[in-house]
Amino acid sequence: MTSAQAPAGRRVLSALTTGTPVYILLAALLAALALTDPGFYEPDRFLSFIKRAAPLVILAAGQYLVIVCGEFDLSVGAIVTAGVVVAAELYGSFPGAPWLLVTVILLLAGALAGLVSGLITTLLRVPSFITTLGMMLILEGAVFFWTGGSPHGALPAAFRRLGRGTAFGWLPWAVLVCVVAGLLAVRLMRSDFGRTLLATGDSERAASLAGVRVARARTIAFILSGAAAALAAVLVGGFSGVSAQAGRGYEFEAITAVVLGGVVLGGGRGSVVAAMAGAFSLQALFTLLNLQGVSGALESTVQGVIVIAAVALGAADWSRLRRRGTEPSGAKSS
Amino acid sequence: MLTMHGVSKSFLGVCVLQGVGLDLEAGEVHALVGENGAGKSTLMKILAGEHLPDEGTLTIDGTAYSFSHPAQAQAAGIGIIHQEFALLPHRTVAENVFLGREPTRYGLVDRRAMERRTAELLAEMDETGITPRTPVHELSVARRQTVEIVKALASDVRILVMDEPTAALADHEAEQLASLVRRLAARGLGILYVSHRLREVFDLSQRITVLKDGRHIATLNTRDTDADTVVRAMVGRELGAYYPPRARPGEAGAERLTVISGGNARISGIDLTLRAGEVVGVAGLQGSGRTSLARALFGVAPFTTGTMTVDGKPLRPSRPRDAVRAGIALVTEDRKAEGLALRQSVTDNALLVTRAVPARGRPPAGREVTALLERVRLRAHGEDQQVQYLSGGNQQKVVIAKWLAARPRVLLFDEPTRGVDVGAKAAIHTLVRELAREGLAVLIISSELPELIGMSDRILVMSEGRLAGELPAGASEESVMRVATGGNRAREGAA
Amino acid sequence: TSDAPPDAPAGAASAAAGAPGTGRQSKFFDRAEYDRQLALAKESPQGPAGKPWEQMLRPQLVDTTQYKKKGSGGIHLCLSNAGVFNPWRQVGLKNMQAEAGLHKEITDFTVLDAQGKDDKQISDIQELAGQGCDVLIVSPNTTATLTPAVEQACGKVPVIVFDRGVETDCAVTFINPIGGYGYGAVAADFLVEKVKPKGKILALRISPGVDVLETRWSAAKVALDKSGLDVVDVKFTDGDPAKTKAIVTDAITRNGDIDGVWMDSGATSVAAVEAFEDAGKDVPPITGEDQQDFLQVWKEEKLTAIAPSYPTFQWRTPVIAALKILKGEQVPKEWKLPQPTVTQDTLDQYLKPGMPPLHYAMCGCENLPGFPEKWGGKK
Amino acid sequence: MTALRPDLKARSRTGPGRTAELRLTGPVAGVWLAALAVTGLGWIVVAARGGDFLTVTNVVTILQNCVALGLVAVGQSAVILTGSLDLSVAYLISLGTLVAAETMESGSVPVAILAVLALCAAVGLANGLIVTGLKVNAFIATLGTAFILRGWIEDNYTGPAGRVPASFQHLGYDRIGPVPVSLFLLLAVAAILWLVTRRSRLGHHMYATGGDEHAARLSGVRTRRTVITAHVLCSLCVGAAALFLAARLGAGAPWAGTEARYDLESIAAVVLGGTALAGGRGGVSGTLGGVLVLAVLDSVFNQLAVDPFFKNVVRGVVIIAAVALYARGRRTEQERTA
Ligand SMILES: Nc1ncnc2c1ncn2[C@@H]1O[C@H](COP(=O)(O)OP(=O)(O)OP(=O)(O)O)[C@@H](O)[C@H]1O
Ligand SMILES: Nc1ncnc2c1ncn2[C@@H]1O[C@H](COP(=O)(O)OP(=O)(O)OP(=O)(O)O)[C@@H](O)[C@H]1O
Ligand SMILES: [Mg+2]
Ligand SMILES: [Mg+2]
Repeated sequence: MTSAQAPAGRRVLSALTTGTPVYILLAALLAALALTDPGFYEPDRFLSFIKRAAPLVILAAGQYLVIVCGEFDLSVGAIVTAGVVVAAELYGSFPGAPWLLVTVILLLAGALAGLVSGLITTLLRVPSFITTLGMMLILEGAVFFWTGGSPHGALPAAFRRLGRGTAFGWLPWAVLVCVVAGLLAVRLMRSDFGRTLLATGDSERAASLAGVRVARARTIAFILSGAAAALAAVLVGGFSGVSAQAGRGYEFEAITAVVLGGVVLGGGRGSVVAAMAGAFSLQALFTLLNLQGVSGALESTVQGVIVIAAVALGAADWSRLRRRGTEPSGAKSS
Repeated sequence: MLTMHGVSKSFLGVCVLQGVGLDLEAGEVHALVGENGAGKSTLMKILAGEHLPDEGTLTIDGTAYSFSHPAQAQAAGIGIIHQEFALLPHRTVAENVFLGREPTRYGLVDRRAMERRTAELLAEMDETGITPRTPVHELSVARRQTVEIVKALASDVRILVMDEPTAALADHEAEQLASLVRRLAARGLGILYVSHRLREVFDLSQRITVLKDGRHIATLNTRDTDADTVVRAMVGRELGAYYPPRARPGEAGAERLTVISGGNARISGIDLTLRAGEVVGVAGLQGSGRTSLARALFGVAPFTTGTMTVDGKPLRPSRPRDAVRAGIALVTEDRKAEGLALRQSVTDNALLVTRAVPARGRPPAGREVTALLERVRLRAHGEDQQVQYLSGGNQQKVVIAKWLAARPRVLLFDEPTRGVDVGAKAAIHTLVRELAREGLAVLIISSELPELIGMSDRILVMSEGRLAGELPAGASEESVMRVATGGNRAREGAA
Repeated sequence: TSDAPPDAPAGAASAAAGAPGTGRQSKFFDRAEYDRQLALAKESPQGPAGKPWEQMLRPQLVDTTQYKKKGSGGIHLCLSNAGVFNPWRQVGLKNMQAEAGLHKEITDFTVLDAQGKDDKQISDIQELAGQGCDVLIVSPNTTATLTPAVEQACGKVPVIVFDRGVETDCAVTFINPIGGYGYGAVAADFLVEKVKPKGKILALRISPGVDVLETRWSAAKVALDKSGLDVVDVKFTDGDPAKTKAIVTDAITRNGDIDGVWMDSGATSVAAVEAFEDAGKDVPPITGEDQQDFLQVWKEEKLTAIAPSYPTFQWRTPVIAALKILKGEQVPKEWKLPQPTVTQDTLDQYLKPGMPPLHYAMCGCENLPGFPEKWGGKK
Repeated sequence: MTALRPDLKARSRTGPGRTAELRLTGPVAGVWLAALAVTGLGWIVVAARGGDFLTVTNVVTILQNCVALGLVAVGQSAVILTGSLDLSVAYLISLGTLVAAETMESGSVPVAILAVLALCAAVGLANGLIVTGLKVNAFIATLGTAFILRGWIEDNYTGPAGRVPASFQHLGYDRIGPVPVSLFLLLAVAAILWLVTRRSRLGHHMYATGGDEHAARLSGVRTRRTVITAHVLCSLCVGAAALFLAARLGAGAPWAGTEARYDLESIAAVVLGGTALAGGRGGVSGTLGGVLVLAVLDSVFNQLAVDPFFKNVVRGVVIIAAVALYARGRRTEQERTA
C-alpha cells in the first residue's frame, strides 16, 4: 500500500457522499416544511414528527439489512399487521399480561417469521421476493383466519406507552426506541458481521469461499428484519391502537425508503444511515404533502414523481464529483 | 485499413488512455502488450463500440467512425473476443453465436439456418465436440472460448480483436488457437492481439505496440526486436531474474497436509503430501482435474473417499469454512467471481476472511492492514478504493492479502498469475517464495509451464482426474507434457 | 395560517378564504336521491319493533308467488359475496350465516367469496346460477359492473341484491339501509347543533373515489356549507389510524383549536380522539360509527359524540327475504331498512362489554345462536 | 480440445439437441403437470365430498377465471424475462377499464380500443424509459408509475364510470359452444407473445438481455430498446386485460385492478410458471400453466367452501413450495453440469 492513510475527514465525507442525494432531498424537504409551517420546528412538534417516522425508520433499517445482502423482504407489512392483531389477541385472552412480556413475545414471533423466510430463501433457494410474498399471504391469511377477521382484545395503556407515551414528560418513547434501534443498526453494520453481510450481498461466491457462512448471515438479516417489523408493530399498535390494516403498504414504503437512501437493490452497496434518512425523507414528504393541502387524490401522484426523480438522481453519475474529492494523495510508486 | 489516432479516455476522472494511436493492416497480426491496467482492454473496447472515447478519431478504410453501441462496430466489420466471456450460459451455442444478428425468415428467426451456419463454422475450426444446440453452460472453458471465436467470426468481420484469448487455455490448446489466428490472417483479416504471453506474441505478430499507464510507448516490428526490449518498454525498467531461487535442500520441513487415496466424482486416487516450506506445482491439461483437486482440498467439492490430514490432525472439510479454520487458503482461478467482493473497499476485502472466521485471529487493525497491503506491493488510490477499479494484477494482490491476514498454514494457488502482467507476476512469484520460506506449504496450479517449472520445488502432473506422475524441480516442459498427455489418451483429448 | 394557493381544492381553499364553502360539490351528488334519503330518515318504519332487520320503509310490495317453492326438499341458499376484506363485512357475514342457521328448512348455504374481484364475482354468480340454488343472494362488489351478471342470473333463479345495488331491477328485491346521504347528514347535523357558530370543523375521509363514501361526504357538505361552520380541513386518512392521528395532531397545532370533527366512517375515530388526548386538549364534538372501540371511548371519556351507522344487521334480511319469496309471500321491491343512530341516550344499549373492538354494535345479532363467541366476544 | 472424463462424455452424448423446455423435469412441463395434479387432487377431494368437480360448467368457469390474470401474467412474463418487472399493472388495468368504458359511452368501440391500447403503450413506454433511461430500478420505477396512475384515478373518478355497449359485452359473456370467447382472446394474445418471445429476434434479445444484459449489449443487442419494447408489450397485454374486464363489468371500475391485486398475483403466476425472477429463463407457456394452477386451486377452494383467509395461507404455501421445487431441479441440474 503506497498511498497515505485516508484522513478521517475524508472518510466521513466519502461515507456521507455515498448517499448524497438522500441527504440533499431530506434537507430540501425539511426546509420546505419550515417554510410551509413555521411551527414545525417547535421541539414538541419536531419530536412528534420523529415519533411518527419511527416505525418506518425501524422498518427501513431492517429492510436495509435484507436488501444489502441481496434479498427482499415483502413480508414486513404483514408482520406489522399480524403483530398488532396478535398483541390484541393476547390481551384478549390474558388481559393482565405485562407489556414487556407481550413486547418480547412479539419480537420473538417477528424474528421467527424472519427465520422461516430466511431458511426457505437460503436452504431451498427460493428467491426472497417469492418467499416473502408467500409469507405475506400466509401471515395475513393465518392471522385473520385465526381471529375471524377482527382481533378480540384491546391494547392496554401500558403496552401502548412505547408508541404513544413520553419519557420525562417530553421525550416520546418512540423517539428513544428509534434512536436506540438506529444506533444498534449502525453498530451492527460496522461490526464484522455487518461487513461480511455487505460482502455477501456483493458476491455470494467470493464470500462463501472466504469462509463466510452465507446462508447464516442472510438468515440473520431476515431474522433482524422480522424483529424490526415486530418492533415497528409495537410502535404502530401503541401509537394508534388496534387496526386490522396497521401494516398495509409498509413493505413498499420501507423498500422505497431504502432505495431512496441510495442502497442498491441486489445488494452489496449502501449505508444504513442513508437508508434511515430515506425513511425520514419519505415521512417528511408525506407530512409536507399533507400540510400543503395537496388534494388527497393527487398526493400519490406527487409521491410517485418524487420517488422516481430522487432515485433517478441517485442513479446518475455522482461518482464523478465524488472522485475528485478523493483523488489519491499519496504518490504512485513501486 | 484501421487507424486510431489520439484516443483518450478517463473513467471517474482517472485518465486511463492518453492520446493513444494504433494502425492495422489487412492480413496483419498486430500485438498489443502492456502491464495490467495499461489500458489495452479499454482501447479495444473503444474500438468495439463498448465505450465512447473522450477524444480521438477512428477511421476504417478512410471512413471516420464513432461508435456509441457495439452493434455499430459490428456493422463496420469489427469482431471482438472479450477478455471476459460475453456468452449466455443458458442459451444454445447457435443462439449465442448469432446473438444480435439472428437470421430471419418471414420475420421469424430462422433457427435452422442459424444452426446450419454454426455447424459450418464449427467444422471450419475443426471443432467436433460442440453441437449448435448444446447449452453453453454444458461446455468447458476451452470450448466456450471456441464459441466466442466462432461468434466473432459469424458476421462479416474484417478486423478481429482478441483480448487475451489464451488466458484460459493450456499451452497445447493455445497452439491450436495460434494456428487458427495465422489462418485467419492469411485470409486477409486484420487481427489485434492482446496478450501477456510474450512467447506467443513473438510467435504470431508482425508488429507489437506497447502501452504503459495509458500512453503509447512504442510500436516495434517483431522481427527487429526481442523480448527484453519489449519487457523493458512495458515495465519501464529492467526486470531481474524471472523466478526467485527455489527451496534449498532440507528447507522442506514437516508434513503440513496429506491426502491418501482421496477421490470424488471428478478426481480419484489422489495421494499427496505438502510440506512446510516447499512450493509444489501441479501441471495438467485443461480439464485434467487440477481445479477439482484444489476445490476438494478446500472443501468446495470435497473428497468423498480417502483421508486427509492437516498438521497431523484429520480433516474432512465439507465447506470452505472448515478448510479456512484449519488454516488452508485458496486463491481461485476466477478472481472476479470467486475471489473478491468487487464493490467493497480494498480494506474490507483484505479483512473478509478474518471477519468471517474469527478462529483465524482477530481482524488486524488499521496499521497492520496497511503493512499487509504493502507486503503484497499493492498499488491503489487508497485503502477505501473499491476493488472493482483496480487492475487485474492488483486485484490478485488483494486476494492474496485477504488470505495472508488469516495467517494460513497451507496456501493453494489456482492460476495465480492468469491475466497478470510481467511486473506484477514477478512480485507475486517473489511473494510466494517468501511465504514458503516462512514455513507455509504452497501448492501452485498453473497452465503456464515456464512459470510452473520456474517456481516449483517438485511438479505433480495430473491427467484424467488422477495424479499421473511426479517430476523433480527443473524438469523440462517436454517431460511434463509427456506425462500430462500420456499415450493414446492425448489423441482422444485433442478433439 | 395556511399558505395553500387560492385555487387549491376543497378544504385548503376554504381555510385560506375563511369562507364557509367546502369547494365544489362532487359530481356524483344526486339531489333527488339526497332528498329521498333525508325524507326516509324522518319516517318510522313498518315491521316488528326491536327487530330493525325485519322493518321496512315505504315498502312497495311485489308478488312472488311465481317463485313459490314446490315440493318439500330442503332449501339451498346461495350467496355471492364481494369479500370479507373489512370488519364490517366480517361481522355481516357472520350475521347472515347465523340467520341461515336459525331456519331448519335451509339445508344448504353456499357462499362464494370473490375476494374483492369484480371479475371473479361475475364468474361466481354464473357458477351459482347454474348450481341449483333456490335463491341467489348477491352482495355486489361494484354497482355498475355486476349488472350484466345479475341480469343473467335473474333469468335462472330468484335473485336478492343487498348492500350495494346493481343497475337493474330484475332482482326480486334489493335490500339496503337508507344510505350514505342519510349517514353523512346525521353526522353533520349533529355538529351543526353542538358546535358554536363559526367553529372550526375538521373533516376526515377514508379515501376519494369510493361512491358509498362520496355520498356521505356530499350530504355533510350540504349541511356544513349552510351552517356557517368553518371547515378548516378535509383530509384523507386511508383508513389508517396512524395517519389519522398525525393529521389530527397537525390540524390542532395549525389551527390552534378544532371545534368539531366529522368523519365518514368509524375505523379511525378512536385515533382522532386519541390525537386530542395526546395533545392535551378536550375532545370536541366528534362523529364516528357504531364500532365498539369508539363507543367504548365515547363512554369512558364522556365525549360529545354521535355514531350514525350503516347497520350490519342488513345481512340478516336477505335470508329472511329469501324464505318469504320461497313461500310466495310479498316482499318490497326495494327493501329499505332503517339506519339507526347511536346517540348519547342509546349508547349504553349498544355498548356491549366483552365484544372485540372492531365489532359493529348495530349487528342485531344479540339473540342469534352462538352470540357472542361467534362474533369474537366474551360472555 | 478438451480431454473428456467418462462422466462428461456420457453427458455430452445425451446433452446436445435437447432444449431446456422439453425436459420433463423442467419448470414448464412441471407446472403443467402440477396443474394436472391439482386438478386430479381437486377432483378426488370434491368427489369424496359427494360433489362433481369436472363438470363442463366448472371447467368453463375455471378457464374463464384464467382470462384476466392470464392476460396480465403473459405480459408480465415478457418484462420479467427481460430482467425487469412491472408493478404498475394493477392501476393500469383500473385506468384501462375506465378509459374503455367512458370512451365507449361517448364514442365508438374501435376508438375506445385504440384509446386504451394507446394509453397502455404510453404507460409501458414511460416505464421502459424510466427503467432504461433514468436507470431507476424497475421495482421502484414501476411502483412510482403505479402511484402516479393511482393519483390520476383517484383525482378523476369516484366510483365506476362509463358504460360498455352490449355489443362489446359479448367479449365478456359469450361462448362458442362451452368455450368463452374471451378464452380465445387469451389464447391469441398468448400465442402472439409466445411467437414473439420464442421465434422473433426481439424475443431472442429479450432472453439475452434478461440472462446477462452486459453480455447481450456486447453482442450488439440493443438492450435498452429491448427492455422498453418488453414494457410496451406488457402494458399492451394489460390493455387487453382491461378491455376484457370492461366488457365483463359493463363499466369502468377504479378498483378493478387493485382489489384483485393483479400486480403481485401476476408475478406469482409468472414465477409459478417457472420463469426466473432474475430474467433470461422461462416463458409464456409456463406462465399459462401457472395461471391455470391458481385458477384450479381457487375452484377447488370454492367447491370446498374454504375460508377465504385460509385460501391465502394455502396460496402462499403453494407458491413457495412450487418455486422451491424448481430451485431444487435447477440445483441438481447445475450439480450435474457444472
Ligand atoms: N468501467 C471502468 N470504470 C472505471 N475504471 C475502469 C473501467 N474499466 C477499466 N478501468 C480502469 O482502467 C484502467 C485500464 O484498464 P484495462 O482493462 O484497459 O487494462 P488492461 O491493459 O486491459 O489490463 P489487464 O492486462 O489487466 O487486462 C485500469 O486501471 C482499470 O481499473
Ligand atoms: N464439483 C464441481 N462443481 C462445480 N464446478 C466444478 C466442480 N469441479 C470443478 N468445477 C469447475 O469445472 C471446471 C473444470 O474443472 P476441472 O477440474 O474439470 O479441470 P481443471 O483441470 O481444473 O481445469 P483448469 O485447467 O482450468 O484448472 C473448473 O472451472 C472448475 O471450477
Ligand atoms: Mg485487459
Ligand atoms: Mg482450473
